[in-house]
Amino acid sequence: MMAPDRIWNTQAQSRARRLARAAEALGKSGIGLRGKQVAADDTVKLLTAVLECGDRVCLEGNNQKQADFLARALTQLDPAQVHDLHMVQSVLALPEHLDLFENGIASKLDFSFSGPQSARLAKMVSAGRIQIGAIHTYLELFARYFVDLTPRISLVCAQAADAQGNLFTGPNTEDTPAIVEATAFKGGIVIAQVNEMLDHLPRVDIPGDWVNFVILAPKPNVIEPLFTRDPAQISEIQVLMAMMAIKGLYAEYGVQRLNHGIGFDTAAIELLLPTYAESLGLKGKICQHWALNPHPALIPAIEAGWVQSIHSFGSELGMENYVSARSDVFFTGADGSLRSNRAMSQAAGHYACDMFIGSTLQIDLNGHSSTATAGRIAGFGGAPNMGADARGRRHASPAWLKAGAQARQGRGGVHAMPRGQKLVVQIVETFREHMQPAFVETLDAWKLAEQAKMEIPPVMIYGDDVTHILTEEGIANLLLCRTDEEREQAIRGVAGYTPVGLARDKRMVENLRDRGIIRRAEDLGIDKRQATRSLLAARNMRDLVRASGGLYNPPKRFRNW
Amino acid sequence: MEHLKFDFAGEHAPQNFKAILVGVVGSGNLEVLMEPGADPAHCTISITTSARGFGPIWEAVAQNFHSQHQLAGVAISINDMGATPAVVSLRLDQAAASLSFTAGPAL
Amino acid sequence: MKLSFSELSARERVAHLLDAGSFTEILGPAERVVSPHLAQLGVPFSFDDGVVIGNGTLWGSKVLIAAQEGEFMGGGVGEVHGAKLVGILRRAVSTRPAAVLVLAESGGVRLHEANAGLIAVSEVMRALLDVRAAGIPVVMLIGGANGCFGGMGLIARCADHIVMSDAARMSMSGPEVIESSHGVEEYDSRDRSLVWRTTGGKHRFLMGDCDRLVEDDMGAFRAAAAALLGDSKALTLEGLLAEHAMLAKRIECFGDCHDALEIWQRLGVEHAEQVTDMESDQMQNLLSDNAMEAA
Amino acid sequence: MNWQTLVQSLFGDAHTIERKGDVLSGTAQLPGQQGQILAVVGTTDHAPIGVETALAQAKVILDTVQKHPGRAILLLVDTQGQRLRHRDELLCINRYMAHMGCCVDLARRSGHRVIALVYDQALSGGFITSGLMADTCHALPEAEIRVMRLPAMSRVTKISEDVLEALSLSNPVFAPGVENYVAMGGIASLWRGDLQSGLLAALADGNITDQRAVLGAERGGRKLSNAVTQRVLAA
Repeated sequence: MMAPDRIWNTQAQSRARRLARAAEALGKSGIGLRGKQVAADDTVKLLTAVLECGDRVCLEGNNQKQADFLARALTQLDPAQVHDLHMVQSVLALPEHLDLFENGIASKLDFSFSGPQSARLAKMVSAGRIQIGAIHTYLELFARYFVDLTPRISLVCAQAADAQGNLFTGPNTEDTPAIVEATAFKGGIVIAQVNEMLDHLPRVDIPGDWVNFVILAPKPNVIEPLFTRDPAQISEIQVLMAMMAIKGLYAEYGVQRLNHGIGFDTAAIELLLPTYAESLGLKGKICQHWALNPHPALIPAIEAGWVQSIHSFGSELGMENYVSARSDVFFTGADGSLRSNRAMSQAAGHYACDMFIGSTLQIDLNGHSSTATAGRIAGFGGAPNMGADARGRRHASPAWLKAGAQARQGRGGVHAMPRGQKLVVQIVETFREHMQPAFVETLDAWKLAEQAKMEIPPVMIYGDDVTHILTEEGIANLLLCRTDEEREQAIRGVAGYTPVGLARDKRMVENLRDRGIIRRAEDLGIDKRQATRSLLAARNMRDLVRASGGLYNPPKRFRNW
Repeated sequence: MEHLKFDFAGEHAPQNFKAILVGVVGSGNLEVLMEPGADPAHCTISITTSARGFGPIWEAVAQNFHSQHQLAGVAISINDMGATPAVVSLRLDQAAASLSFTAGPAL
Repeated sequence: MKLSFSELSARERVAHLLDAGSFTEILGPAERVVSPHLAQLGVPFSFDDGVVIGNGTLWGSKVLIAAQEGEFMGGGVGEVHGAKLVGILRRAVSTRPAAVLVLAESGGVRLHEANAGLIAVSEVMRALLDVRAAGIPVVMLIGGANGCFGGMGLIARCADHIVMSDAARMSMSGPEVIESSHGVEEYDSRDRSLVWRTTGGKHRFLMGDCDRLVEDDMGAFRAAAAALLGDSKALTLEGLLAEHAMLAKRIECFGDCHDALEIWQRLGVEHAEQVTDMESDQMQNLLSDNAMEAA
Repeated sequence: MNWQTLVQSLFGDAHTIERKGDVLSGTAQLPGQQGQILAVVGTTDHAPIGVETALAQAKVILDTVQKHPGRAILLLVDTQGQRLRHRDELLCINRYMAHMGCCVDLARRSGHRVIALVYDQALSGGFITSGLMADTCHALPEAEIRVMRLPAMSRVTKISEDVLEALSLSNPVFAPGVENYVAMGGIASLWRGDLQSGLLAALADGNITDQRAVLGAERGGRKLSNAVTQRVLAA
């Protein structure tokens, strides 16, 4: 039976109350509210007026752009008035993101990635200053914005706004649409910081009636060039591994649709497309469609006509003019600039790509891999979305079908049904810096789970999703392994001189090699002595600028000429 | 810093060669000096490395190199600044590749 | 096919700079003339102590050559390294080559043997000036990614000629050192563009601190070095008085500038803001003959 | 020792040495050598050597060469090294300092005896193109000569201070200290007590070639330098 006096629009009423409080508070300041625009000096006043204790707040912390001004303002609230906020945000990048908890303003956190703040986060968790709900993948967190983690207040970041509150996010749209949509349509309040107020926006990325307040920030928002890899730092070993990837995987499976990780290993692959891959006659046969940020390292391949389309999670500083001038390849607005969208690109990477290839810090004997290390709670961002077989996928492609066939070959029962599989490749040197082995008996993730009292160890890519492990010693094709023992020896067989690698069963490894489960450079017909940096289509940042015809404008920290 | 020395009995003696140097003693890199050795039937590998405690790995790398090339009458000296085994193997192979044999394995 | 100077090791640079096969090394790695000090400090030595010296020919002319390895100890000058440089320079006085070519890539004095390095740098300077006094040109070729700093920056400016690429830098103190002593506002060492604008080949070329600006290409360095063979500039009172007047005028004209860009503008470079992205061949005729006068 | 005390004990009142900024310059009458005049140039107050300081010193030397052929020159060294400023780098400070070094060299080659004295401290770059370019360089026993202090060196080289400290007792090659520079031949002698006799002895030594590596070998502080150079010459 329905209670007769139940009120069904409490959220809308709450929003109305909060907006009324804001109007009153800002009215008293003498500057007031001009349309939706709030003076920067009144930000703390505005936040105090609209927030209530225990609110779920989404503070736009992206992989790249940061609502840094709003983050700072939030830390200035009086914890006696506003406390126990529940923060939901994809990335904890700024010190302010944690100051909130230290200051007693927030107490609970749901997030995806905390790269630069991971050590401090771990300390604060063990000191009981932060209660973590869960660590998500990006797509998973966005999904929960629409289920049970819907923000009451969202603090977002855009390039420009007009008087109506329409937002122009510029090339770095990133998370903004997902956040605003979840908030605006569920009784929430959206506050945006912008770098400029314009009469006419170049384009509208977020409609004004989804936005409640706009603040012109005193300084442009913080944004990091996270995907720029200086080719000067690519080693000969990485060139060798890139050659093996191209010949042993890309060509082998005919991979046309893919996502790359952000390390130097994959940058090396990008830079070998117009040289080594071209020499193998692979142009047009691989690497035409990408879910990828505008990686500067891909410029030579794009210029050489390798790439048909790239959809991006976010942009990359310095790539603005280049992207605009290559609108056949990138997704751009009528204004010419990139339209990125992290949620859409994560979905694209998960469902529409045949391969993910990226690096990791540790791989165990089951092929589970993780970047988690003791003393740091970092999360994985989007890698698990890319690096997981899309179980819901139903369309076929040659690469997907071939991987699926290898996994199912000779198996009956439930595995007899024809089905494809995503290629999920971990590319690692057997030793990282300071001779840290990439192959381990036990992932540090277990220790971290114990330290931080997590319910499950933080695994980036589960072993049963990993199809290949590529090291300088060779490629292990886990699709072809039929027993746990084979799988273990296949992994040991490419683990080089790490303790895991040295403990291999040599006879069994040779047997796996005979069966093509392990393939060495020489098995692929690759002469290691050819693996020199001269194969790279660009050997430094300046070469990338040259390749772009001067359109790429790298940030000054990369301009060593 | 650590000094290591390995000695293997080998089969293939390169013909009258002069000292060969490959690589550079830089961070994560090493230099490999290959010279005619005193013992015509052996290959020695002497290593000075900045990193301590990796003896077993060096031994495995050296052994692997030797089992592939079976050099004799060769003295190899290495100065290492924290190179990974992959880089060490690469430099050893590069040095061996510049040897010539009148009879012996095709490298 | 172009061959990047900065990508190569010192030994490879020597091989590609000189006539093919003409190089004979002196105190090569097999002689093991190494630093005894590094081992004491637990640091591996290098068989050539980070500098390759010897003789060879360039376009058929006899030359002496020295090349520093920037990857080993940052090209730092230690006791043996410095003594090898002194030796090759003194050898020039007796053997009279068409030039001594110094491929400098160094952060200056090697800290691990700092006292010896400091004295050695001055010994190299004196030996170099002896070579000049003997009428033999000393040509500095600066193209390595680590640049030419500290004591080597001083040595470079004692030579007859300097050839640089715009990938290279030449100066005295590293930007990190300046930043750590006077703060990031004084000199932001992470702003590579600023660092290169301040000390890189282009600025040095526009100011006349290097004589030739070439591409980061062995062939270009080789051609530039060859063109300078036998071109000795005697160090005279008149010469130093002129140098002195020029240096004083430089302070007068540019001493109040805070950025290379201002200097280039004052020198009358059109579109000075585009200079950093220019290729070396576009740089050759940017200045009028009396640019400094005009400034 | 401050420069006034130094100058007083070297020349009494028979000098015109003045300080302008950090730069000292003037002339002095040699003790006991009736009529013989010495040009004096140097720095004080641990001067950082910037473009102006280098140029001012070079000017004194050039003037001496131009107007007073043969007049001996005394360089007084007290410097914290090169000036660490962006502006100096922009102006190519190494060219200014090298110019100073070349002027000293020219003076020597033109028949001027050039003697240097480290009377307070001498650090890295500032020292190379002044004191170390003289015919001979001397020091007061209480002077300090170094490139870098051990704690800083420990940070840069990542070698523990204890190790550096212990090694510095047996090896003069890296640790600060005027004795180390004597042992390595970089400092020809220490002037103790009667400074005038130190100066006169230095001026009387007629050798104009660079003997520091030989001296370093003889004194045992720098065993390899001269031997290596000789091997290059003999090759």
